[in-house]
Amino acid sequence: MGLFNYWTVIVLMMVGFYTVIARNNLIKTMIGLGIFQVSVFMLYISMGKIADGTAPIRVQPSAGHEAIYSNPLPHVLILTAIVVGVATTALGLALIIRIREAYGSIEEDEILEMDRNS
Amino acid sequence: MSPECLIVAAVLLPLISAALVVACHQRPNLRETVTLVSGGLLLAIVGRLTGSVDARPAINLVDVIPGSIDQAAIAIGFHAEPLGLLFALVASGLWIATSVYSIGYMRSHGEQHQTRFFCCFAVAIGAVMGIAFARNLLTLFLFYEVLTLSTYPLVTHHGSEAAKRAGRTYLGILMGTSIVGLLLAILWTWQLAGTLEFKAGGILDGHVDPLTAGLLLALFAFGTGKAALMPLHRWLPAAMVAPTPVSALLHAVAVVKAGVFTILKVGVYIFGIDLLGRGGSSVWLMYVAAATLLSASLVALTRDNLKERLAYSTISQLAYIVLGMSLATKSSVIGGGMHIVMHACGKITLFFCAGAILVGAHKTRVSQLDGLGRKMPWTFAAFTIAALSVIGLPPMGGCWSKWLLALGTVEMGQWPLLAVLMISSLLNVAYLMPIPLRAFFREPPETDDESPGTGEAPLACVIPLCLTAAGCVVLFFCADPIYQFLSSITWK
Amino acid sequence: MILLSLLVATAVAIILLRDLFAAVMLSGIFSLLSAGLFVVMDAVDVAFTEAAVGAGIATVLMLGTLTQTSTRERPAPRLDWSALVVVVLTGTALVIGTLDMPAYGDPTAPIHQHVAPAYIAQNVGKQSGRSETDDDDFQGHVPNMVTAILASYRGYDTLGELAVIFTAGVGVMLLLSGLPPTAGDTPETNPAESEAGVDA
Amino acid sequence: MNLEQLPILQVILPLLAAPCCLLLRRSRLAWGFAVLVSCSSLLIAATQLHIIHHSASGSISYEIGGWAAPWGIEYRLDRLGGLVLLVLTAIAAVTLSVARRLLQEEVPEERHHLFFATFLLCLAGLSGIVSTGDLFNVFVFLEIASLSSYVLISMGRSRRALVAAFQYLVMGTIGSTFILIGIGLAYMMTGTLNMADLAQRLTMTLDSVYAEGASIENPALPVNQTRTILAAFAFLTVGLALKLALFPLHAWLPNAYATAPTVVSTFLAGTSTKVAYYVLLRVTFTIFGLAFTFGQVGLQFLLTPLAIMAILVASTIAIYQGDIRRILAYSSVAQIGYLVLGLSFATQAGLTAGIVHLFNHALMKSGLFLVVGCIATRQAGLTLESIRGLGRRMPLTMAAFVVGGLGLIGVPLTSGFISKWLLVSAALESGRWLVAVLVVTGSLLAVVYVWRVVEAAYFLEPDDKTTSEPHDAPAGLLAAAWVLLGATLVFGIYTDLPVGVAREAAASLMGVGS
Repeated sequence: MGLFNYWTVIVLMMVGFYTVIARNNLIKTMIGLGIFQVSVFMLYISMGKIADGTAPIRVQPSAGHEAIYSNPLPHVLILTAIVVGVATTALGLALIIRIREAYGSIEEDEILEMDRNS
Repeated sequence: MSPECLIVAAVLLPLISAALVVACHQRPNLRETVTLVSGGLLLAIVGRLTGSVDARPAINLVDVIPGSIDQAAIAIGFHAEPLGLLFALVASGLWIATSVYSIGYMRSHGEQHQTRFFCCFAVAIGAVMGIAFARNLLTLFLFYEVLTLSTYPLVTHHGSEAAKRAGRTYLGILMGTSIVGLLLAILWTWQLAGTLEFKAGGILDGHVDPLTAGLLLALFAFGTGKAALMPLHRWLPAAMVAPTPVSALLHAVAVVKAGVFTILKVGVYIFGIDLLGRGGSSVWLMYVAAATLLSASLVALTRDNLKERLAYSTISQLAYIVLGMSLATKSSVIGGGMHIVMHACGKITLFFCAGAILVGAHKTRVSQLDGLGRKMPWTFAAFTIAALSVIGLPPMGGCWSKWLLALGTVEMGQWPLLAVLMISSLLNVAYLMPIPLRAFFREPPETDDESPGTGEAPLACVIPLCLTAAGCVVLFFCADPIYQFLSSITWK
Repeated sequence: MILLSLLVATAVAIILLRDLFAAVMLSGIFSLLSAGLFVVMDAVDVAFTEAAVGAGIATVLMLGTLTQTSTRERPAPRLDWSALVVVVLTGTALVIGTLDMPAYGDPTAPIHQHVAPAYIAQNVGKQSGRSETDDDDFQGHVPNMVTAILASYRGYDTLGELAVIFTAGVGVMLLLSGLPPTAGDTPETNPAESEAGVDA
Repeated sequence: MNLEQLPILQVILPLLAAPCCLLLRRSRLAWGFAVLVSCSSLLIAATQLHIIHHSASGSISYEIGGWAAPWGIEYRLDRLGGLVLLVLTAIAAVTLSVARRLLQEEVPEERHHLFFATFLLCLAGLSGIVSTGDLFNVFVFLEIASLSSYVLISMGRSRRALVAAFQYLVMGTIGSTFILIGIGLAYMMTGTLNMADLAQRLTMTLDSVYAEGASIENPALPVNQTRTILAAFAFLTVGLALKLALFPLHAWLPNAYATAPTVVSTFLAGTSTKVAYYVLLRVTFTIFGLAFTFGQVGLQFLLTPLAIMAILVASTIAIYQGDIRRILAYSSVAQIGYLVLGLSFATQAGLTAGIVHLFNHALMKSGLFLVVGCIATRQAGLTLESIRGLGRRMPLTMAAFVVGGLGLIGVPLTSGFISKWLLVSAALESGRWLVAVLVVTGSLLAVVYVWRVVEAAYFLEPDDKTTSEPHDAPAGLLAAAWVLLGATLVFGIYTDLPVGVAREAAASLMGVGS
């Protein structure tokens, strides 16, 4: 696989990133943010992978053969990061609901237009 | 009290008096008493200090910028030396005169915000004391800024749109030059010399080459916007929207003199006369000063507004002092120092007269003054004396300082500059003398014969202007003590 | 490989879709696919969490939001050139960064040499021939290394993670605790819509 | 009490206090509790700085849970961290002590306890960022701090606050995701997350970080010369620049500060960007090191122009703002320019100036926003028109503003002067003439934007002469504003604490001395 795996992850990341900065719709922005973050998680997990390794859960040793475990630390970090990501999403969505209440729109340019006029 | 404490007292007293003025804002009479009493006390303190000047008392209050490996710490500190003491003496002496005058002027004019006026005035005087006694450049810079800020409300006193515009020009030029020029020059000096103390003989000698010295001097000279060197002179005519006492004390004495005093002090105690004279790094400044001197005189000729004409005259006279410093000879520097005193006394009288004319006759233009001399004889007599002093004719004080400056140009062999001085004196005659001549010898216009209020201004206005006019004459005879007093600064 | 291609396809579809409902559903699918990818890469715990949290909770939250707002994106999506430039630059930077990376799955990569072996050794101490007594923190009681590390060496991160959830929870409460919206302001919403929001 | 536990207590205390706050429910109770916690935090921070400053090593280290670094998470505080913590907790304590009064106009009382809980979480997050010596832990606490600040900002009175908070959320999340990418790439090439360990492993050669027998093209290449590390550095820097609101990534800041409740602007203006700056210092100096950051990457060639642009452009924009809070917010962007400029000199003097300015500006800007809060208690409008003649209506309040404004300009005897002095002299010392001139020009612009406020308050007559009786802000609020702004005066005269500590901190960052 070489570096191909990383490159695909990067492409995903950039698709997410583009959605975040280019989209006008607030919900779409949040979806983009999600894609962006999940792709970063993939980057982490990819680097923890060892070819022919197994998941880092202890297996009963078979005679003469020692299991190769993938690196557990990235998994630990990403478990934390996933939760952080969802927390951010939840907060963002709550804000969107409030914005919708206050402005009646979830399109960023419309909202900014209203602010300029008021 | 020890001399050290006296210095601190001299700086603090006006500030305390400012606080008291605010505290007494309900009772104008008490408020004015506070101002007058502090004026008297201040003069006494500064007078006492002259006795101990030979010992060069000095005191540091607090370290503001801690030292590092190759640089000394900088403190807020004061010391007393002849040049500063002379400046302080002039400012404190004239503060009393101006206070009396302002009381008369402000009340008869029914001005608003009188408490703010007297308070800011006192703070400004405190700042002047701080500048006069500053022991190092940082302290000087601090009080220089305080002076700018405290005089801003005085300039915009009327609160009109014109006053605010003038205030912006004032603040913009003074603050701008001081931050971009002066502060940078101070920092550079600190980098070069590792200290900012004023020391006899200068601190930069041996640290700079002539080119750097020239650049640094340029930063100092143009950074000190208060010295009103062209092309940074515009704030001074603009500031003439202020009430006349402000123009008199601040823009004939305190603020502008703080500017030239800074330049003198930097020249003498930071660069050292030797360094300036030797390297020729101040030659360009001579020509800038000479150009300012001539062009300001020429502009003054064209101005019909009395205060504006006086303002341009001030610009020209300030250039004399800068010229004295840049010539960097003993007599020229002393002449410059002396001119601070002489010009202060003369110019404040002229402004007092302008204010008295405004209060007494409601006239602001030169062309309106025809025949007014007969109604206001004291005022115009004082005007004549002061004008003669500013022109530099004996038996008025102004002649000595101009004489010393001329001597300096001769010593340096700068013949063109001597010519400039002569021409400028003639121009002085041309723009100052027509005023009393018109007043005394022209017939008054017949239309406003019956107009009310054509007499002398209130006594509180007339007495100070007579006193300062008398001062111009007295200074003619006191020139030698001043010369002796100042002569110690040029030696190490 | 197939998973990766599917992921890219899903992501692109999400950008292009104007129907927010479909986009949200697709993002749920995206999460599920990535969970699958995590399994392939031996990260079963992460896969499990991603499936539950990413595909589950997040999608539910999004749908909840959609019920409060509109389900269609108003203007037709068009290409934003400045954003594209930024994205391409960032992507290029990352690709350049990968050039010196150890290859995917390389067991000799630095990441597997430092710190991590010690973690694994703690859990499988017996096998790597280390003594059971002195340096063995778990003595084999916790078979899942991820769990072991999460709760021990990096337990503090986990506390931080809890704090993050707590923050978000408090934040959502603050934002949506059923109070009239933005007192002192004049929102240009009609009352019906505001009330709908209040019931959230 | 065992002083060794202080580092963890610093973070855990507000973190655990937040749920307690939630349980208290009553506004007054929750507030009292929060004040108590923040004051204890201040005490802890002061004690820690004292210990650090007088310890031989100049730092303290704490292994969380007893798991030794680099396996476990380590807390490591040096003088710089101690100073930042002190500022952070001091501002938190002052802000919280007046928060209840300020909130009365802005947040309904039944939500106060939630607000205080979030506030404490933000404090905990920021303290955690400063204290930790683990890069991933930085990310976690950064998220706690960021999420809570999004919430806090969205509490603003006007609906614009919601939009500002959302924009900040998006920008902030992009920033932290960038940081996460950077951390990941750095981790990939070193295998560690501990900052000290990371710094050490970055200078090792490739063959010593790879396992035996790995096929690498250039075994003698130091790790920090790989493209991966370069990319890691780039992502960390860009992410932090976003959090720091470094020009041109500052767009979120003015909106956020201008619409947030004043308590929040007061707190965040003095702390959040400062903490981001702290992390930037850590990344550039502690982790990647001087030689890498400024020698190999040449970050100064990017940062110096950006910093100068920040100073000049943001100050100019500030001049044209009509709302005091926006003036102050743009001024913050400019001041961040000064901070980064000090860093970009890569000299000890420049770094000292940056750190001192961090300290001074935090006090000044928080104080100024608090003054704005004071004004807001008496009148609704905060535009230049509506504060006309305020100098007479609220003399003490506006006097405080003048003091802070003079500090922003950098007039002598205010602490702002000290930092500008150090900055300009650092520029001159290294021969950066043009930079020095531009910095003083920046002060000139500050004169203009500060003076517009002063002129409006003192020299313009109000349109409707409703009341000219002095009616200052409530005494407690006023006192708090004066505490902060008075401190700028005190530290403008007695500069030993900030400058002394900053010099030592700069020396240790530069790798000189201890």
